[in-house]
Amino acid sequence: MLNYNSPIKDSKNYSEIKISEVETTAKINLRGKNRDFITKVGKELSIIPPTDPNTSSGNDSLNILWLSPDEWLIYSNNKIDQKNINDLEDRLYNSISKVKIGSVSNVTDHWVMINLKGAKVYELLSAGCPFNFNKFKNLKGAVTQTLINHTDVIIHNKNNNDLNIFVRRSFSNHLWSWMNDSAKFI
Amino acid sequence: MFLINCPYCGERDQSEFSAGGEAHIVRPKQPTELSDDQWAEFLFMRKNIKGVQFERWNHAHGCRKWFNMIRDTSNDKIHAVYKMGEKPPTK
Amino acid sequence: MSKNLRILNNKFIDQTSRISFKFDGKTLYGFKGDTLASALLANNIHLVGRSFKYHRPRGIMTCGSEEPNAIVQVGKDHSMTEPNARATEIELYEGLEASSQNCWPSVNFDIGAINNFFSPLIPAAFYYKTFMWPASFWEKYEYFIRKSAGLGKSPTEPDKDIYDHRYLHCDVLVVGGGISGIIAAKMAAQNNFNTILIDDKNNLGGTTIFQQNECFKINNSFSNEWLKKEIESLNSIKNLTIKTRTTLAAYHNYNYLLARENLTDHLNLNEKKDKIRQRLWKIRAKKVIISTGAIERPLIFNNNDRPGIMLSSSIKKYIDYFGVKCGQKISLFTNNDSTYETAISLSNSGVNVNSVIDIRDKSNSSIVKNAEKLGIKIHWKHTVINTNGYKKINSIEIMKLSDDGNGVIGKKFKEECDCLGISGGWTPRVHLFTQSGGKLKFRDEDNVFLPDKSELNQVSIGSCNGDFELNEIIKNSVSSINKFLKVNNNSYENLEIISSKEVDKKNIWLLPSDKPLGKTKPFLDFQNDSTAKDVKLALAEGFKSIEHVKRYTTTGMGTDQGKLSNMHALGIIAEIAGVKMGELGTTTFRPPYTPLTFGTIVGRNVGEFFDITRKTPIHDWHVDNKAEFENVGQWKRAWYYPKKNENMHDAVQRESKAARDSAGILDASTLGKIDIQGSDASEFLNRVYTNAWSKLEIGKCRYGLMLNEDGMVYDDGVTTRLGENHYLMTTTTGGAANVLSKLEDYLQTEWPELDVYLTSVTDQYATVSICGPNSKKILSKVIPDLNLSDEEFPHMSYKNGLINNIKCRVMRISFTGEHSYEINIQSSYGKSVWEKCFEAGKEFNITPYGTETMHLLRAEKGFIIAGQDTDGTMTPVDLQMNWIISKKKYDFIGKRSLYRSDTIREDRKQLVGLLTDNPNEVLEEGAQIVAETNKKPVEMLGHVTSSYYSPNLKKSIALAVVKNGKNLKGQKMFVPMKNKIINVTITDTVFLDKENKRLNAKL
Amino acid sequence: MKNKYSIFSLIKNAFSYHENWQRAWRDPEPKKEYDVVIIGGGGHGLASAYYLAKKHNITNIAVLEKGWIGGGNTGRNTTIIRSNYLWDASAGLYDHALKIWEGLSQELNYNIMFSQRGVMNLAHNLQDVRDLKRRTHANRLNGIDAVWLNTEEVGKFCPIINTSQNIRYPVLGGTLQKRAGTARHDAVAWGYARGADAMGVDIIQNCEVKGIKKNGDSVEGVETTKGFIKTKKIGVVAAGHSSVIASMVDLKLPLESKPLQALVSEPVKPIIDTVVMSNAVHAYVSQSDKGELVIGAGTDAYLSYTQRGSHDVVEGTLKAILELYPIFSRMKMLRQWGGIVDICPDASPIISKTHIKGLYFNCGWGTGGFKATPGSGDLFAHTIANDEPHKLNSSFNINRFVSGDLVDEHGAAAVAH
Repeated sequence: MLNYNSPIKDSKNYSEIKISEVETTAKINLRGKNRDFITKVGKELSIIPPTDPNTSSGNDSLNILWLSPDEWLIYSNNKIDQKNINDLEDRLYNSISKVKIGSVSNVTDHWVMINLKGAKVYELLSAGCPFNFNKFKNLKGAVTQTLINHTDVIIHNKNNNDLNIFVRRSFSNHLWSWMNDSAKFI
Repeated sequence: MFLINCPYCGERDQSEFSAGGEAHIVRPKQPTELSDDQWAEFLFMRKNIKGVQFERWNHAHGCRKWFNMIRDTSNDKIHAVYKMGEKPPTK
Repeated sequence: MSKNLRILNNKFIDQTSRISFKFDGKTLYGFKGDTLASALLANNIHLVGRSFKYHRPRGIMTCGSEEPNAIVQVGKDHSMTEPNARATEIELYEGLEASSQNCWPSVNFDIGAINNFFSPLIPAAFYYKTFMWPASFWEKYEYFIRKSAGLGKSPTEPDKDIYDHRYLHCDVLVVGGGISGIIAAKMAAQNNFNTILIDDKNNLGGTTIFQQNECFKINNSFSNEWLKKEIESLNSIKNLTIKTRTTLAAYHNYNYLLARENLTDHLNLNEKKDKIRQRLWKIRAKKVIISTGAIERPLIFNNNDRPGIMLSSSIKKYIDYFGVKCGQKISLFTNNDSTYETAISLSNSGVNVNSVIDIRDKSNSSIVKNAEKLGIKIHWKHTVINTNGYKKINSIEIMKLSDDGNGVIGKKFKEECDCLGISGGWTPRVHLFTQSGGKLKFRDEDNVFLPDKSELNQVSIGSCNGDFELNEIIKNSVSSINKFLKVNNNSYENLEIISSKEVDKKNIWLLPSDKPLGKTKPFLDFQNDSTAKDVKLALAEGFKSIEHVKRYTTTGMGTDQGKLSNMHALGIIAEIAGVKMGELGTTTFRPPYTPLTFGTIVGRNVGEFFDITRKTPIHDWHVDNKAEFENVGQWKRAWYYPKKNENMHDAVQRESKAARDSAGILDASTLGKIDIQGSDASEFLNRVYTNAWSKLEIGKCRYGLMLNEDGMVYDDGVTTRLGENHYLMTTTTGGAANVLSKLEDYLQTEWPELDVYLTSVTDQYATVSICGPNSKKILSKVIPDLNLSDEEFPHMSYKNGLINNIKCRVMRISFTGEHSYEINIQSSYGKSVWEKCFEAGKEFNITPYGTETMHLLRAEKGFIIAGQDTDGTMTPVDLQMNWIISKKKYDFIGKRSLYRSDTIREDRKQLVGLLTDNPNEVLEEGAQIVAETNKKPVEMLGHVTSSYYSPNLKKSIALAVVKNGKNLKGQKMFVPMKNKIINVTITDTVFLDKENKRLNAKL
Repeated sequence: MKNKYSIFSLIKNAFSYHENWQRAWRDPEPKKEYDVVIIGGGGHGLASAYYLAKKHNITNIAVLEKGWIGGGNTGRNTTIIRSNYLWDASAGLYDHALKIWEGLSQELNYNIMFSQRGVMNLAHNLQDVRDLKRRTHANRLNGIDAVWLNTEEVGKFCPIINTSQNIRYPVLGGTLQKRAGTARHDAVAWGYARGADAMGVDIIQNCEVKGIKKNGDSVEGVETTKGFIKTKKIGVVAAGHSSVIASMVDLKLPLESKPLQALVSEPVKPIIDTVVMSNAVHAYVSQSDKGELVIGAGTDAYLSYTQRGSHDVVEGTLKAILELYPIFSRMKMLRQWGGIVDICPDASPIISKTHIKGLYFNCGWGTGGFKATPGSGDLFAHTIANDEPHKLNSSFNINRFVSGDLVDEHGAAAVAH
């Protein structure tokens, strides 16, 4: 057996903010430019990748986040075992990369997902994030890529005051400790 | 801190971007055909305009797309942004 | 004494809660709501500091951020003391300790005051004209100059306080909570603009909130009562956030503003604990309304700097707001009507006003009439020509002004006083407006600079826009706001406003005295001790520009940044130079508006959060196994693993030997990894690397060198072909982000026709590298199913594998010259795989090694490290790596630069090996190489780039770059050190196993 | 000849209430023609005029300044002077300047307050150590007084530096050049102006150059806001505005003009008596005679002529300052400002002829030009007078960007370009 080691393995509660790492959701990076690509992804996943900037699409199990005009991040809502992640990757890889209409990269471990929940999550973000959340706040499904305290992140507005934040694994401990530090002063 | 309108993502803080210098300096298609002087012109010589200049920016901490910007370097006012490969707006 | 300086029943000060504090060691008392300045004044203390240059006694002069004199040291604790705090801004708290600065032994008896005696010898900028002999003595003079300069003392221990930041985005930001700001905030919020109102004081209301005068009424109420109701009505308005104790520090382009919120400075020592001291708000506002008010001007006359001489409006604030009498016998000196408000307030509070000395011929405004009605004596067309009293003013000398205002006439007379209020008119606070890039215009009528054009979405209202009278302030503010917000709010339209109107105006920048200017001391900049004489001197010496005068005389360079002095300096320059002030222009106001604590600017980005720390998935194992770490960019990399009693050298020697003798294991997870897919992937690699890629077979790896367009080596790494259209590129640890962004740049801008996609997967994989003669055996234990035969799995190839059902990629590549494998597996299993390899390798004494050993091992093989053996000036040819430059390719990044006249020179510096004659002598990295030892200066031919003691070769080895090095093999050279010369010989760069036997050994 | 400045002249003038001091320089209207016109009245331009007059006997010179002399980067820099550069060419150039600095107050009869308080450069990672040691070795062999200090010695020389090994990027050592230090920036411009004026040089302020007139391949004169001025030789010393002048003759230079920011704290009693620079933890600081901490921030990556930069740069610098000097947390920033620095790709300057006869450029000093002022002026004067570079500036020609023979000083430049 190989032991699974996520970088944070923790969850913390502060007044009106809960911060937790969400383990083993599948994450796949998609890139592609033409209509074929969009159609193919739609066919494979039954979700059309959004073409509007800063938005997402999804169903009960998967989300597709817009990252750029030719780049998307897929992630699963729930914990998935390794085999299913591989299957998903293979399926997309074979129907997209193999036929030269785009690229498919497994980034399940590249990104760490941190969930922020509570009435004061935006206050926490405002301690280190230059992004204007005034509109974002009220748009369920909104996506942004920005910086939190100098660290690159992808933020997905999952629900009212319920955010999923993606940070590169090697940065995750640092961001985690920054978030916990900042939460103390909210 | 500028407020930059990324042509893909919309208005964002300058800290999400990186500057890439003068725009529309096309990399020569046949460098070997160039004289040392001509190659130096491509490599190093810059207009360095005081006034309205065309330049490249990258939304490095956002969509990672490069785009062009028309900016007045004498007061930092951004007149327009446009995507790579597009013609500069004429207004 | 203190008792009779307080008046009772004051609205703003809680006289039921007494606060004790210490000033210069003496315990004193004040009340909640006091500032340090008001509490000192209530204790009849005016003298609080000494001036910068002449060490003249100086007293509290103002009640705000423009204070030049009352600058004190707060706190005694070595870590928490704060220099140069303005007594006028410090809110009193229990236990506050403050002391005077820039005096020794005490503010009452200051040795430095001898400078005042020497003042004739030290005019403006005297230091440029002397201290030049003897030539070597400047540092000795300087020692004394430095000691006598400076104001307060820096803390000597780290700050224990915490600071943080907040970003804030709003529709409308209103700066300044005086009457116009309050109206603006209310109008904006009522019209559904998300509005923030900030004010630097602890209460809103500005000066109107304590303006209770018959001459200023709104709808039949006193202006203060009307405003109080307005402020109360703010509570029920949505969309409005009010922040008090918040100072706008900087107004940058694109309506980006920085405001400092003071959270704990007013709290007592116990309450402060563990709280954020100050918070920096980084505000992005769609619209900005500036309503920062105006600063009262002093008057410039002989000896206008004595303790007890104060701005007239400040005396009014001390009596009306703080309930403190600044004196018992107060004289007032003015050129405008506003002083009469002070006179009336004093008179109403029972303070004896000696007289008002007014330089004007007359004024018929209602406020002056009211003052006269109260029996206040007015000396029209008079001026103060001198003041007396060393540590506190005790009298003034008065004379009549000549008709042209240039001289004085008649008999001088004396007036006893213990306080003199002065008012030279008002200066709109346009600092923020100009900081934002706005241009000013000049209004001749009352000599003020006003906001004119701005590129930003902003407006100035109220007295900072030149509206000084109540009715103007309200009417003009309302119409400006309506226009600015494009709304039509008429709730203020029908107000009935009574406001005294000033018609008679007169201004004299430098007031005459009965003595020649040279014999007087009319101070302009109180803190920096620059006088009108100094300005005259500067002009006489040819310093024409306002900036020259400012720098030559240091006027406006103090901690108040010329808030009081700038206008007079300009006025005097304009007068002497005979130009209009509007043409002269003004100096630039630079951020911050008031001094901003470093800690506040930095926020939480201290200590742990100074910079990001990146960790590999195996990091914890290294920590558990006592690794020392090296910073590589933001990464923490295991550097070496000392065992008990081992120093770095011992550990590295042991690790290096073990890796070659049996097996070593290295965490290589930090290398950048870029997933490359697309039908043009091979063509893309052809263009970015110097060598050819099209023919690389699937399943094979190749080393690549990447150049800059200038032909210099930029990065290197191994790229593996995973599929027909699929490659995995590795980059150096430090270069990862830059390489990806550079490649994206080429794809997006130069080669958009290429069908290639790049995705960073650096953090997706942990990379465990096992090397050494036993690496194969170890790997076969870890992945038993993998066929490791040289035929199936040769050097520079890769295989997919499964470790306990988890997919991994194994590359057979080597940076050490040993047979070695790199396992790439999902990061979450990295540590577990590492442990598994370690377990499997135990029987072979598998030894974890860090970056230092890695560097040593590769140096034995002559492999370069980009950034250590290259420095941005080395081409691949210089590295003697001609083999990696494809001759067939038409173009690649940097190719053309390799054929410039300098880059084709034969005698460029080239990478070589160096061996020391004494095999035990290890060269210092960075040491220079010369061919001769007795010439001076000697030509430096190159330097040592990498140097180690090789335990495998049992001798010292080094890599170096040497001019024409490739033709000098076998030549003797010298490495001159500070105290010895080391003899070396130039060799090949490969020291160990030139034939690659180790790599190809049948294991 | 001007009245000599000395303690005696101060005493003498005290009797007349300092009302009889002579002008430091005249305020002439431009003549119709000059032998040499220098465009730019900063330190380098004024020094160039001074040495042309003093060493080359050319006194019919105008220095044209569009604003007030010394108002550009001369009056905006952090006044650090040192010569510990890596390559022979740079070491030669900057040490030539340093040697002139050492006697400059006396030469100019103007106290420019050159204070040889030492400059320390800190290393924070292993590559820093290699690079700084390499520079120290090169300096020593070039006769420049730089030495390597280990961490303990760094702490001894400047005790307020946090030399704890537990910080994010601990100090691993540093170099010290004791002859290095600071000078009073305004005084340098004023001293050279006074000296040049005394030899007959016309310093013309508020005179902006609007065009350069050429006849074939030679210059004929300059169009200015004060009219046309005829001349056969033009020396351009316009720093951040060099490209603007170059564009008047359709010349492109390898320059980018970027904002460089600096700041000072409120004045305090002496707390640091040397200059400390750190490239990796980007902070450099010294304390002025007035008591202000003088702190150099970085450049922004974008081009701008606004003399304003981003707040992030200031924040980044102060963050580094507090990392190295946690005792400064309660100090307060009094004033921040920006200058426009013209940066060459190799972080080295250009002191060069051009392909246009009579047109010379002295530019590209980037973030570190102040320290070179006297040397730059001297060598530029030589180049203009002889139409030939001095051997000390022969490497700093424009042609190096064609041949590729760059003088890469990114490591030694104060600010990472």
